[in-house]
Amino acid sequence: MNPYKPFNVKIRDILTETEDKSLKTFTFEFASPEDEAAFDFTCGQFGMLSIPGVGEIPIGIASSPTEKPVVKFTVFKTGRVTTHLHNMKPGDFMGIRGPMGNGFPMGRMEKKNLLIIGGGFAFTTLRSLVEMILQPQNRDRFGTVDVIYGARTPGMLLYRDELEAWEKRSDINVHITVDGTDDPDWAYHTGFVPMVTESCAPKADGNTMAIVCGPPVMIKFTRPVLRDLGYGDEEILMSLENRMKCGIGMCGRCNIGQELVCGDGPVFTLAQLNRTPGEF
Amino acid sequence: MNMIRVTKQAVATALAKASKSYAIAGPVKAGAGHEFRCLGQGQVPDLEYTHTRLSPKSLLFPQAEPMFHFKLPETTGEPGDTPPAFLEAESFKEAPLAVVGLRPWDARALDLLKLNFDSPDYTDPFFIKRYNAMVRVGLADIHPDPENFSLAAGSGPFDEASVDILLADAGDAFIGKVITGKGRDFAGAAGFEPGSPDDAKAFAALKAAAEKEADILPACDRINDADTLDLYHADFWEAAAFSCINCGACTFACPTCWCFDIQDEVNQGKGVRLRLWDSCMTDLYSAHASGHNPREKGFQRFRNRFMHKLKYFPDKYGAGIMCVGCGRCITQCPGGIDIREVMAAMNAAAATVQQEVSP
Amino acid sequence: MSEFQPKIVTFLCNWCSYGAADLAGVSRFQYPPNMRIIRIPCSGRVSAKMILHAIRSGADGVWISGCHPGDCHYIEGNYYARRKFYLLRELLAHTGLEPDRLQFSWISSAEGVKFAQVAQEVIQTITALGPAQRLIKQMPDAVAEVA
Amino acid sequence: MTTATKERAENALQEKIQEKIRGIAATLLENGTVDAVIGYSRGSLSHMTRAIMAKTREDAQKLVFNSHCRMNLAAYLTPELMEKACAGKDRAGKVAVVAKGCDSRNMVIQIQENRYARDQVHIIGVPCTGMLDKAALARGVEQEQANCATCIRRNPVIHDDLAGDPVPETDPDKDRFADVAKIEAMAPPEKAAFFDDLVSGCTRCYACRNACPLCYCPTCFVDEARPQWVGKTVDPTDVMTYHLVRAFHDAGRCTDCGACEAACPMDIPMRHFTRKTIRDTVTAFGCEAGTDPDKRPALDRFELKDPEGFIR
Repeated sequence: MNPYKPFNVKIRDILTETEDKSLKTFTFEFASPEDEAAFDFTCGQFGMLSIPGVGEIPIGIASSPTEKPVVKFTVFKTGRVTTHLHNMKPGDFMGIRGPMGNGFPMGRMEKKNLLIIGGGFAFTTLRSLVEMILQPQNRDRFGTVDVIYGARTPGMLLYRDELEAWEKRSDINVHITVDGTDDPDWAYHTGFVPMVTESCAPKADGNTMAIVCGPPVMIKFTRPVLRDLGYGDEEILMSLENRMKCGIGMCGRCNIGQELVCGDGPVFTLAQLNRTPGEF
Repeated sequence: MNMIRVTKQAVATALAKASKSYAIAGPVKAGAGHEFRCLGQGQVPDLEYTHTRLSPKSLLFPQAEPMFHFKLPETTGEPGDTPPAFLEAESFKEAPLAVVGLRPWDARALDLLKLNFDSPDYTDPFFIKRYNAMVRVGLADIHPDPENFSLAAGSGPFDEASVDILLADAGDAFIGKVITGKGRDFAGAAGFEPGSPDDAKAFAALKAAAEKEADILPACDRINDADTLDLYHADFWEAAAFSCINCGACTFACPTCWCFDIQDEVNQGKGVRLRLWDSCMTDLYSAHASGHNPREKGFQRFRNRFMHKLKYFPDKYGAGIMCVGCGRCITQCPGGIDIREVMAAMNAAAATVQQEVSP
Repeated sequence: MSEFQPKIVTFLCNWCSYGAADLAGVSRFQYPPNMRIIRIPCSGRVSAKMILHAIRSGADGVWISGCHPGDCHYIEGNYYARRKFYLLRELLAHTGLEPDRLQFSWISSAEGVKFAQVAQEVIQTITALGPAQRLIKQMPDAVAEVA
Repeated sequence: MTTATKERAENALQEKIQEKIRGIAATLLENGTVDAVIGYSRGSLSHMTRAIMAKTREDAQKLVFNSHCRMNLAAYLTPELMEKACAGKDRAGKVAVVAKGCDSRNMVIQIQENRYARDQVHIIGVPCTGMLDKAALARGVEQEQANCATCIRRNPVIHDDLAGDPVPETDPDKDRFADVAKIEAMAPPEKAAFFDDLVSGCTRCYACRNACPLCYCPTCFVDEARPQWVGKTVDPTDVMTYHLVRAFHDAGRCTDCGACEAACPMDIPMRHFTRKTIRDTVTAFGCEAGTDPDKRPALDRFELKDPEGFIR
């Protein structure tokens, strides 16, 4: 088996998520049922979006395993591959490799209350997690669920329809915030994620896990807030990214000390990361 | 049959005989030095060589390797219009490759590389097929280079652990030991003569002399027990790295460096995805698409390279350091960086911290 | 050889030579269709990497044309270009490329006739050289043989 | 003089220079004229030196000068270094640099190109009688580097201190470009074969680029991805394209310091590329890179009468 060879996929649907059109969600379907079965993923894993002749990029899986047979990725337009991808259209073919990475530690998270904190477009794998949890067959496996999600402006929020749907439910507390807005009717929070976390997040009770995904600066300022709320380093999960090429632990470049983001991560506990040089 | 013997004049005939069942590779003159190459019919390796500039890792892990081919739609030449055909790279012949003249430490390096390319989760098919098909006819080094510290790095001029046969230059003949079954098969195919008890004695004497000559410095005994972060935050890194120009000479010459890049190349609708050697010394290596780079500065990349070899790797695999002491990086570094001195500095830093901790 | 149709990548400056090509077209002056024209702001904009990229991708020749000396829209861009192309052409010839694969000209926007004429000459010269052999990228299509 | 006595004389000269460098460096550091001194120090191998940044009087005693100072220390004068040198001080950084004749020419160009200001560097000039060729030493032969044999500026062009008496310059009428002429006499296929063979051992480690004080583009053309100008493989065309564009990028700027060749782990004599552009710059434009602080580099100026016989 050649682990570098992608599965053939077709773009079924493309949804522009943000008003600046820099983020789009791509829905893929597999060309063959064998590939579809082989792409057996859990929340928090990622895949390599592979465009022959252009290149490959690692992107977190935005859909929940419960949404199979399709798989979704939300992609920010920034480099060569993402720019090419943004110009593709439904019906186009390309490749996907994966799933890769450890994903969220479901075993440890079960029966626990969850505090999910996301900022910007790093929210994608958290969407996968929330979507999975909210399925009727899964909801009872977890305690309370609090979601704090921030974007720069209302127009930069991802998954708006879903956020609205989550808002209406009683089994999940959603705290949406934006850095700033001139919309006088804005009904949610304004301010950075760490501030909202300080005021809205439940205190640690020994039975809650915090899951944090976001840009480095958000992570930096959220860490002390969580500590003040009483969360231990073992109770904080973080999903990281680093430049990578192979995704299967061989090309070397995504290392943080001896840990590889692609294989040992991308999800780490803060306690694990504290033992590394923190090069991410 | 444990000891073998082949006179120097008979080497060519023996290899010609062996080439009926084996492809042969070995050191040959290339440019101003020597390199390992697959040999053509009748070509004989230069067993008088001292070292090759590039390591023999390219026999398992070539600098550029096509991983698969694809075709782009002819009409537009743009990806996306039709399902891309991901074609397997042409499968290479799996005839056993006998590498004749492999130095013992370079052989050990191949085993260290395997730790990366054959993990519990994934196997790299390109590397592992070649690895399994390789017979290693080692050549002990009776006069190791002054920069060679393989004995200190867990191998040595007569290390038998990673070769199938180990030959040594005894003047007009090579005498040697058959170490594995693979080696016995090759010795049979090449028609090596059995050696005498005197040969065994001579072999042992050569070994003793070479190991005495070999530099046993540097010590790195304290690095193992040191805390990763103490070493990482030690204050010598910036000064030690000052002369480093962050080129890739050391990583390309290194027999144990395995990092690679993946690149696509397309021409007239035909494409190939390639794996290429890469170097952790370049800033592009770790730069995110956003522009953020966790190892933005040259000394951080320098530190990562040595921490990887001397701390991260030993901690992760428990197989010693990721260095076999060949000395290539020392002789080839344009900035005069010497890994032995970096090891010593790390060891000293470890000692300082340990002293501070224990009263 | 007579059937060989060279591919020529042509860089034309926006202010003069591109206008000349336009004028040649409007005036219906005939010249063979071997050229792929790329409009550039100034002949000084063309760098060595662009020329070599064209050749490595299969161009049999590269033709660069700008304003006459003294007529550069940017006052002196073509003077710098002249020095640069002199050195580049010399260097490439020194390392074994036929120097005539690189063609240079000054053509003003009024010189539609000259454009068609020079185009003819450029194509003839490069056709005579035959298909490019040097500095062309070959696809790695076989596995590096190790066994 | 016999070779042996000449060598001894040179060694004695270099020792004197070394003492002077140490003295100047110590003074500059002590009286606060500079934040750091960049110089050569002993390497672990006898035929190598290592760049160091001396910051104290004790560090200054580690500075050496001998026939193995092949690196061009101007390559270390990066904006980051300037910034770091003055960390914690409320003024721009100032560093002293040990510079041979060729190195000083590179600094002239770096200053012309606004890499740093003249008053940010204190140049400890070194009159130089040539470096020993590293590749030859590996074969056990002591021989001058090829670029030193055709050197036109053994004494620094610009300097603030001079660590020794000026040495006589070489004969200006000497045929400096015999090497270029030899290749020019070849037929085109021979030229192609010569250069193909020349770079055949290249691994694209970029030691030549990184050792060069003039290769300081924030993103080198080989690393550009949109578009990608050149493949990243060691395919002959990719390798040749790299060397051609690198050499061309240094056209009119290259001072033939030889740092690229000295840095090459495969001992590729890649100066054969730059030698051609140096010769052409001299013959066609009358420019010697970095020999006159008031003259811009050759490709940064022009004359109305520049050659144009090749233009239709």
